[in-house]
Amino acid sequence: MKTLHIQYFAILREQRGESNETLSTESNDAAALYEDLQKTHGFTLPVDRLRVAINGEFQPWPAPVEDGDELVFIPPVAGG
Amino acid sequence: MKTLHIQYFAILREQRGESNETLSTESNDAAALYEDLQKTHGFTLPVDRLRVAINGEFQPWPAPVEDGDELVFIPPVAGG
Amino acid sequence: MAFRISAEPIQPQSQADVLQHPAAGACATFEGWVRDHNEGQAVASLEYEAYAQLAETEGNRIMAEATEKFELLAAAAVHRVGHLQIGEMAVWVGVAAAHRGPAFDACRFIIDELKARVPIWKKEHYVAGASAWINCATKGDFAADTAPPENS
Amino acid sequence: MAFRISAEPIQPQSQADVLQHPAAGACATFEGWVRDHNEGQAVASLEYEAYAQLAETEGNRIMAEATEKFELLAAAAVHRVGHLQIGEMAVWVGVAAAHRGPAFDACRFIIDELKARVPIWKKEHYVAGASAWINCATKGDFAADTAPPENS
Repeated sequence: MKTLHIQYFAILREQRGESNETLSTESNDAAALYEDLQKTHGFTLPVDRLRVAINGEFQPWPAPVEDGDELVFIPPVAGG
Repeated sequence: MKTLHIQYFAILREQRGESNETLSTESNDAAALYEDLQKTHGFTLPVDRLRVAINGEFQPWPAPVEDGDELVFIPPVAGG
Repeated sequence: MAFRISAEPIQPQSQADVLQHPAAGACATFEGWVRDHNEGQAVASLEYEAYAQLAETEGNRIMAEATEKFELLAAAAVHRVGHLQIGEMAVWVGVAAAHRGPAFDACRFIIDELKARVPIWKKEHYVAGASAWINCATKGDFAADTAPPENS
Repeated sequence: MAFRISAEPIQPQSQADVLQHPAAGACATFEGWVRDHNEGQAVASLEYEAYAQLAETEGNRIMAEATEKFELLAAAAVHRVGHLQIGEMAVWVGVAAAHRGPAFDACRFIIDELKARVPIWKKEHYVAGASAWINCATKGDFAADTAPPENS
């Protein structure tokens, strides 16, 4: 089991109803974790429309995770 | 004979030593007039590097002139 | 050559001051403003949210790329977060270069890359009452929280 | 949609105020600054002179062309005349449009056309003491009043 810290922004924050959470998971990568969370929380965006950042940096999917990592799932951006 | 009013700017003003003058001429167009003035005052720019404005509007060469016209010979511009 | 996220209104003049450089002959700026419509819908206001830490990292990476690619003498950019009204400035980009060609090209490169890469999100609030996170649709054009009426 | 000649220093913020428009999502500006070098020579200052009446007529014609060509919501430009020091603003152009593509394109169109068509002249004063009316050379690159030294 790994302990992971997740921050949610924008549409994911609203759909999750929280800005962040700490959870324990058996998932080995961020992609698998997102797909679990998507079922639980009803996130509308499929994983292939997201990017992921781990410990403050973008990482390519499937993005292996380690105990203590800080994850942010990044919905399609829309600055400007 | 026509009476014409000429304004000089930039390099032509400096080479003429005046900002404007009124003169009488037998020239029928601005191109011929410039070539006369060029000889008298030693203007370095040939007529084909100038444009001319008559009564506040650009006119294509040779630019016929009439009594009382206001002429400006326009050296290559360099705004910005 | 800095990009930053600001929760306060952007002051373009104080931003522009950092661009001064004696070898600079050209300064190009871009401002993104909240406009009163999008894709045919009347917009009442916009909310911007950022993952600030990564936004600043990625934004500064873009500034560095632009500086190298276009031989800039100075560059700065700032993106607003929070709830903005029509006419408010959402983003400001300014660059200085010796000549205008690179200045325009760099300014455009920066705003294009900021929009494409930096983790900032925009929620439109429509005059008709609905709202939507832009680019987050899973069907149609919008990921509407509530479906916007067709004639708004 | 106005172009004007100014003998006073340009105040960009007061210029920019005229660009405000509720449908505008993009504002692009260009500023031309007096830089400390040109074509390899160290520049001390610049003198700008205009045939103001025709400059404003032709400048406004350019603004109208840009407004039509790029569907601008607002546009303004001002060109300074007089003796300017390094870092001073010689020209300011600002446009507002719904989207950034037309805003950048229009801003660039305006400055390109202003430089090409408007009767404004520039005399460079070099650090080495010579001076030259730009673009008025009859041989070589400059119409020097006094030949600038080669190594300045």
